[in-house]
Amino acid sequence: MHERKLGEVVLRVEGISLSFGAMRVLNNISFDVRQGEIRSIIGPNGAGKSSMLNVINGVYHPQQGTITYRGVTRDQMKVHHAAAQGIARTFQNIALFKGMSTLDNIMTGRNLKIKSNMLQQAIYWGKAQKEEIEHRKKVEEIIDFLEIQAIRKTPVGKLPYGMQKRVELGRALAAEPELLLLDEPMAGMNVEEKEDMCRFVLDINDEFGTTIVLIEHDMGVVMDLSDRVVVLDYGLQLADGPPDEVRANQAVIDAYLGVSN
Amino acid sequence: MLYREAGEFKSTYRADQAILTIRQDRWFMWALLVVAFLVIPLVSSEYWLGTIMLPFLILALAALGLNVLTGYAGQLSLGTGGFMATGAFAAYKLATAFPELHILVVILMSGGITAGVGLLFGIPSLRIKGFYLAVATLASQFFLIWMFNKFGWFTNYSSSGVISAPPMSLFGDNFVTGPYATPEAKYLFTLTLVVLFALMTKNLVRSNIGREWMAVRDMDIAAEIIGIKMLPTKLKAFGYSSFLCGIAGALWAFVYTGSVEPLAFDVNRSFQILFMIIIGGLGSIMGAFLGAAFIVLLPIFLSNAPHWFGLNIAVDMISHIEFMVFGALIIFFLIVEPHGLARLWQLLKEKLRLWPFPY
Amino acid sequence: MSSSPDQRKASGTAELNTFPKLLQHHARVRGNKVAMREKDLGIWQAWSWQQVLDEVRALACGLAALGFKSGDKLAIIGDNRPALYMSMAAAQCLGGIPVPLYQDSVTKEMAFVLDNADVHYAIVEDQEQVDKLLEIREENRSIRHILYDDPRGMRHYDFPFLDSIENARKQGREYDKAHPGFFDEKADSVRGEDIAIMLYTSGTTGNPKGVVLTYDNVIITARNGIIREGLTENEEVLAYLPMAWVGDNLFSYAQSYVAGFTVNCPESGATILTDLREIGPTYYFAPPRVYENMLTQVMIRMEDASKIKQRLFHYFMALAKRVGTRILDGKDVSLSEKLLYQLGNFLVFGPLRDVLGLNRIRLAYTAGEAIGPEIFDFYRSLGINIKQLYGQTEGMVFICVQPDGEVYADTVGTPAIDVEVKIDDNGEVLYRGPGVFHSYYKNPESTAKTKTEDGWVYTGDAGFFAENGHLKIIDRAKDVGKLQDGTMFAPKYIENKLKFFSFIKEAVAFGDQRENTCIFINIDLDAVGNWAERRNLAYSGYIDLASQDEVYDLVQECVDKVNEDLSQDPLLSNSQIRRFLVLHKELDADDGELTRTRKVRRSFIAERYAPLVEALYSDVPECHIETQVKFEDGRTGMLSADVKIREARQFTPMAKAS
Amino acid sequence: MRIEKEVIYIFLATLFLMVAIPWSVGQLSKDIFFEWPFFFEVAIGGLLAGVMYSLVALGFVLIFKASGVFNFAQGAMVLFSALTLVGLNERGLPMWLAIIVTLAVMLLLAIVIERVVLRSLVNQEHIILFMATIGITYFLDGFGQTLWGSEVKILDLGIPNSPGLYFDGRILINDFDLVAALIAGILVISLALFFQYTRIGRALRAVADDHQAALSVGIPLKHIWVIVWAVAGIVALVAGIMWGSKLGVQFSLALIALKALPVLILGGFTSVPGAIVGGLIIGAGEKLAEVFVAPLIGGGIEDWFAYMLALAFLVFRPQGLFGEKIIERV
Repeated sequence: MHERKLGEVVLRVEGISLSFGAMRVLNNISFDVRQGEIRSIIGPNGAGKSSMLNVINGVYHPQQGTITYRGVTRDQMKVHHAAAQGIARTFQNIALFKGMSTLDNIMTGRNLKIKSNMLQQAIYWGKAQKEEIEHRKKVEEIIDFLEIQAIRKTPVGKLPYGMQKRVELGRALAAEPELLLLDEPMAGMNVEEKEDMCRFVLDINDEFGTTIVLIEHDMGVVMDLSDRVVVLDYGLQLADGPPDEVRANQAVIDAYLGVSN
Repeated sequence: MLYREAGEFKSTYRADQAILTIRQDRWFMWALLVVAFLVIPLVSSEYWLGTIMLPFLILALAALGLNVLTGYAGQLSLGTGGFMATGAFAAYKLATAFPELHILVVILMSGGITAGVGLLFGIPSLRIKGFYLAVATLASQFFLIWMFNKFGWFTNYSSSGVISAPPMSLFGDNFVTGPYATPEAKYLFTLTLVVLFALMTKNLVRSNIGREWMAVRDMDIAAEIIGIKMLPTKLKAFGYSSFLCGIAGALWAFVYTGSVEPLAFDVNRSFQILFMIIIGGLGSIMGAFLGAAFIVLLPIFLSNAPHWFGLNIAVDMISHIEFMVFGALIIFFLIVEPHGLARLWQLLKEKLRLWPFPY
Repeated sequence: MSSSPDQRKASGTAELNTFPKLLQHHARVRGNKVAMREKDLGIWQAWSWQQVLDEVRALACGLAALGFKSGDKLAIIGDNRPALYMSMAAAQCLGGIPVPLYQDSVTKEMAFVLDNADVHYAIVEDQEQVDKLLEIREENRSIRHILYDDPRGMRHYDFPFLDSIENARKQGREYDKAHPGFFDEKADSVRGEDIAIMLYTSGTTGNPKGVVLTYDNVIITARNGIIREGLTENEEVLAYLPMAWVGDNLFSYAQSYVAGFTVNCPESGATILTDLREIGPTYYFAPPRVYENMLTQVMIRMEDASKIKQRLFHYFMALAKRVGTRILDGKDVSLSEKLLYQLGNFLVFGPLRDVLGLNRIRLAYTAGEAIGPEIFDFYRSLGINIKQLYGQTEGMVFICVQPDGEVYADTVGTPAIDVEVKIDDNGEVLYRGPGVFHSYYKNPESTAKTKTEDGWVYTGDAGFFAENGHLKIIDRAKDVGKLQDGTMFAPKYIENKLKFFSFIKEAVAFGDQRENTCIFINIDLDAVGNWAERRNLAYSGYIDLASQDEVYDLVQECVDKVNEDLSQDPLLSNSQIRRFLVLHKELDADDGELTRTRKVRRSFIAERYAPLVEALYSDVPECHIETQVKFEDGRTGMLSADVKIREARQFTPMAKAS
Repeated sequence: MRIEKEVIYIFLATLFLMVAIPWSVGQLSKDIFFEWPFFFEVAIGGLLAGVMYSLVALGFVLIFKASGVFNFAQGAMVLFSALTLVGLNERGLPMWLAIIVTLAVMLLLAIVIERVVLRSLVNQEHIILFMATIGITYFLDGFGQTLWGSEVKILDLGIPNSPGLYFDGRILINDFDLVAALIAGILVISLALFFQYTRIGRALRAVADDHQAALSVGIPLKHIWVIVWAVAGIVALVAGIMWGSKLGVQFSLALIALKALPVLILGGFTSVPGAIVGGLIIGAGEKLAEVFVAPLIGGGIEDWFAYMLALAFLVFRPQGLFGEKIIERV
C-alpha cells in the first residue's frame, strides 16, 4: 500500500463508559478517527467492540463520556443524527430487509436523499419518477462496484451469506457516508470472499475517500488494512496505535495469548 | 408456458421500473380492465353488480388500506372497522351539512378526515409494537363505534342511529347514491375509484415511502440506523391506510348500502378485512383483491352449496358453519401458504415463466 | 455460383469496402438505429450508428493526437465492450491495424504477441489488463501509450503514458476541432486492399502466428455470408466470445458493419445466460460445448420436474425427434403430426426455446469442433435453425456452410460463396476464395508453407466430400494414420463419435500401423453413476463402477453403435473397433494424460499403459496393471487393477461398389 | 422478584388517580353522587370483577409464556367450554360428570390444536401464529354453536346470586361476585405455585426463554405445548363457569376475551403477577369510571374504557407493568 497521510480528526470519543444494569460493557474508552483512514477496533469476543460501534452511531447511549463528531461534542449520539450526518454501518449479524430484493435494499439506503413527497410518489410522475431513476443510477453504480449484478433482483433472503454481507455493504454505501462503520465484515467468509471484501474496503476508502471504522477478528486482515488500531479487552482499552506498534504491545500479546489458552 | 420473454430487454430505467415489466402481464392487465369496465357491466345481472361486485370492490379497497399498514409497514391493526365507520360518518356529516359538495369531494374529504383520526391512533405505534399495538388498535375500534353510537350529532340525531345517504350525482342526473342510482353507475363509479387507488397504492409501495415501510416491517432498528425516521414513516402508513379505509367506509355507506348503522363496522368487520389480507396475501396489492373476492364469495357459496346437494339447513346453522369454515380456512392458508393467494398466484406465474423447468 | 439479385446489389455497393466507409454510411443511412448495446448499470445502454461514429471519430482523433499513425498497430484487450469494438474502428479509420488479444492470456503470451506485432499502442478494458501491460513494459519499452476503459482502481496509477479512453476522446474532440477534415480525409483514404486487422491464432504448437487480413478479405467474406443467409439490418447478436477470435470479429463486428445490425455486449461473464435471454438474439454463434452444456442443463433441470411435466416433455421431445428436423427442413410431414408438433410447440418447444433465450433465433451457427448428433438434432428438432460451418482464421471463417434444408450432423456443408474447396492426395482439405489471408505477420516461411502461389490454403484437416456434395471433416491431417492394410485411421473421429454418448467421457483410439482399432474408454462418473443408482447398482467409486459387467454392457452398446456407423462409411469401415476396455482410472491432466485443454495425449497414454495396449492386441480377456497416480494433495501412490477387455461387434461394410 | 421503582411509582399514581378523579368529579359536578362508602362499594365490585378478568388473562399469559403464541382464541375457549358443559348438562349428565367430560374435551382440544396448528406452524413468525389463533377462535365459535346451538343457556351452580351487606350494612356486595372471585383467586394462586414450584412448571417457564433449555429439562416441546393449552383450557372452563352462571352461556362470552386484552397489555404479556394486578386495576378502574365519569359523557364506556386505560399505561411502560424490557441488539 502506498504511503498515506492522515487527515483531520473527524470523530473523537472520550472517556466512554457504558453499562447494562450491573454489567459494564465499556470502561473509559477514548480514541479518535482521522479523515480518510481505516481505523480498526480489535479484541476478543465480548471485548465490547460492537457496543463501541453502537455508541458511535447512537444505538446505545453511554452513561459517561463524550462523542465529538465533525466538531460537535455530545454526551450521546442519536441514531437519526448519526444517519443524517453521514455515518453508515453494517452489522455483525446481517440486518437486511429480508422481504426486499438486493436492488430495493440498496435503494432504501438512499432514503435520506429522496426529496419527493408522498403525494408525488403516489402519482409516480414527474419528480418522484425522476428521482427514482436518478437514485437507481447511483444504486446501479454501487451494484457495479460491488460486482453483484447477477443478484440485482433476487430477494436477499435467498442469497448466500457472503452475498448478503455484500448487499449490506451496498446499502451502507448508498448513503454516500463520510464515516463507515463495519462490524466484522469478513466474519464467516471463505478465503476468496474475504479477499473480495478486503478489496472492496480498500477501494471504498480509496475511491470515495470514506473514513472507515472496522471491527474484525482476523488479525491478518486487520493489520493489512488498517492505518491505526484500537485494542479492547473486556471493556478496557489495551492499546491504540499503528498496526506494528500494537502488534508489539505486551498487554495486547498477553490478552491474545490469554485468549488462545 | 404462456410467457415469451426472450428479446424483452429494458433500455431505460423507466421501463425497468414499470409496474408490469413483462409484455404478457401487461396484456393480461389490460384484458382484465376491459372485462371489468366493459364486459361485466354489460353481462352482469343487477344482483351480481349490486350485491357481489360492489361489496367486493369496497372491501378490497379497505383490505388494500389494511395491507398498507399491516402487510407493508408491519403494523398489525384490528381497527379497520372503526376507520371505515369514521369515513362513513364523515361522509354523512359532510353531505348533509354541505349539500352542495360534489360526491367526489365528499368522499375524498371523508378519507382525509379518517386519515387524521388514523394518525391520532397511530401515535402510540412509536412506543408500542407488535401485539401491544394490535390491542391498542382494538381500542380505537371500540372507542370509535361507541362514539358514533353515543353522540346523536353524528347521525343528525336520527332516532334509530342509522344514517342514510342523500341522492348525489356525479354529473347531471348520473346518480351514484340514493334511489335513482343504477347498479351500473354505482359499480362503474366504485370501480374507477378502486382502480385509481390501487394504482396509487402500487406507486407508493414501489417508491421510497414503500421501501421505508417495508424496511420498518422487516427490521426496524436497521431501518432507523440508515436514517428512516420511525414516527413519520409509521404515521404515513397509518394515515394512508385510514385514508383508504375511510373512503371504503364512505362508499359502503353511500354507494353500497345507502343507509348504515355503526354496527356494520364493528370488530367483526375488522376481522373480516384482516382475513382478506391474510388469505389474499400480506404485502401485496393483488392479495387485497384476491382475498376480498374470496371472503365475499365464500359465504355466498356456503349458503348456496347445501341447496345444490338438496340439503336444507337452518340459516343460523349456516352462519355457524360459515364461522367454522372461515376459521379452518384461515388456519389452512397459514399452514399451506402463509403469504396467501397472492403468493400462490406469483408461484403459478413463476412456474409458467420457467415452464417446462421446475426452477 | 450463379449471380443472384443479391449479389448484384452487393457489387453495387462495392465502394463500401472498408469499415470507416461502412461506418459513415450507416451513420448517414440509419443514423438513429441502434448499432450497439451493452448491459451496464442494470439496463441496456444503446449507441446509435451516429453515436458510434461520433465516438469513433473522437477516439481516432485522440489517438492521432497521441501520435498514432497509419500502419500503427493497436492492441485491444478485454471483454466484449462497445468501447473496445469502437477502438477497433477508430484504429482502422486512421489506417491503423487493430490487434485484439485474448483477455485471459497470461503476461508471457501477451508479451510475445505485443512484441511480435510491433504494438506501440494499446486500449484495454480495466486495471487487470493495465497491470499486465505495465509488467510487460518493464522489459519491453515499445508500448508507448495505454488507454483504459474502466477507471476503477486506477486513481493512483500515475504514468504519463497511461490515460482513460474518456480523456483520449476529449482530447480527440479538441484535436478534431483544430484539424477539421483530418478525420474524413484519413477515413476516406483507407482502401480495400489495405490491412484491416491482425488476429493471432493460438497455435497448438509453437508460438501464435499473426494472421494478416485485408479489408477485402474481411468485408467480402462477411457480405457473402450475409447474402447467403439473407441476414438483414434487424438482426440482434450477442457478443460474448473472445474479441481476439476470428469468429467474434466476423459475427460481432464485420457482419454488423456490413449489414448494419445490432451487437449486444453482456454485463459480465456471470450474467451471460440471463443477458442471452433478455436480448433473445436472432443470429447466434456458439461452439459445440456451449450447446452441449445448455442441453445438459435442460436435462438436469427436467429431472427435477414433476412426473407429468417429464412425461409431457419426453412425449413431445420424441415427437420432435421424429418430425421436428423434417419440419424445419421443409420436408413432408403428415398433417396430424404437424398439428401435434404445433401443440408441442405451444406446450414445450416454445417455452423451452424462450427460457433458453433462443426463441427469436433465425440462424445459429456452430463450428470449431464436431458437435454430437444428439445435441445437434435436439436443437434442430426444437425448431432452432442451427447449422454447422467450417472455417479458419486464415480464411476469415467461411469455408463451408450447411445450406438451408441440407443440414446433417456429420458434415460441414458445401463451400461458401466464391470459395473453392479441394482435397489433395493425402486427404487434406484445401480452399481458395476472397477470404484467404494476406500473410502471416513477419513470417513468410509459414505463409509459403500454408498458402500456395495460386492462393490455395492448406487447412491441416483431413476430410472428403460425401456423396451429397457436403464436406466431411475427419481429423487433423497430421493425426490421421493408416491401418496395416493401408486404409485410413482417424483416431479423433472415432473418439469423438464415442464421446457423443453421455456415458463416455474420454476415449483413446489406437490403430495407426496396427491391424485394427482398439479403444480405451473413460466412463462419465456422473452420468454412469446416475444410471447405476437408478438401477440400484451399488458401487464404491470410479474403479469399482468401471469394472462392473453392467457398465461394460452399457459401454458395449455405445461401441457397437459407433461400429455400425463406421461400417456405413466406405473410407472408414475398416477401422471398426475390434476390442475395448474401460480404463480403471480417470485420465487426468495432473498425470500428464490430458493437456490442460483436456485433449488426450495419445502417445503418452500408449506408453504409460503399454501392458493394456498390448493386451488389447492379444486375445487375453483381462489384464493386470499398476499405475502411479498423483493425488490432489500432491502425494503419489500406486493404483492397481484387473482390467477386463471386451470384443466389439463387427458390421459388414456397406456395398463398397457404389 | 425484583420490582422496578418505576412500576411502583406508576402503581401509586394509579391508585391516587382512581381515588382523586371520582372525588374531584363528585365535588365539581352536581350530577355525580359521591360518598366514601359508595366509592368503596364500587371499587370493591370492580376489584371482584377484575379477578375474573385476571382469570381469562392468565390463560393468555400461560400460553404466551410457554410458546410465544398470542392466543386470541382464549375467549373462544371460554365460550366453547361453557357451551360444552351446559350442553352436556342439558343432555342429562350430572354436573360433576359434565365438568369432568368437559375437562377431557378441553384436553383433547389442546392435543388437536398442537397437532394440527402449532406443529405445522412451529417456525413461523409470531404474527402468523397469532392469526392462526384468530382462525381457531372462529372455528371454535362456529363449532361450539353448531354443536350446542346459539340460544342463551342458563348455568346454575347454586351459588347465591344476591346482594349482601357488609361493613355495618354500608357497603353492598354481590355474594356471587365474592364467591367467584374466591374461586378465581384460588385458581390463580395455585397456578402461580404450579409455575414456581413444580418441575413441569419450571420447564414451562424455561421454554419461553429458550427452547433448547427446555429440551434439556427433558420434556419434549410438543408435550409442553399440549400441557399449556390444556391448562389454558381448564382456566377457560373455570372462567366460563363463572361468567356463564352470572350472565348465562351465550356468544357474548367470547367477547370477554377482548376484555382480557387490555389487562394483558397493562400487566405485560409474560407476567402472571401482571395478569393479576392488571385485572384488578382494569376491573376497579372500569367500574369507577363507569359510575363516576361515564354519566358525564353519555355512558356505555365499558366497551372501550379498559383499552384506553391500558393505552395510557403503555405510554409510560411500553412493555406493560411487569413485562420484560425489550433490549434491541444489533
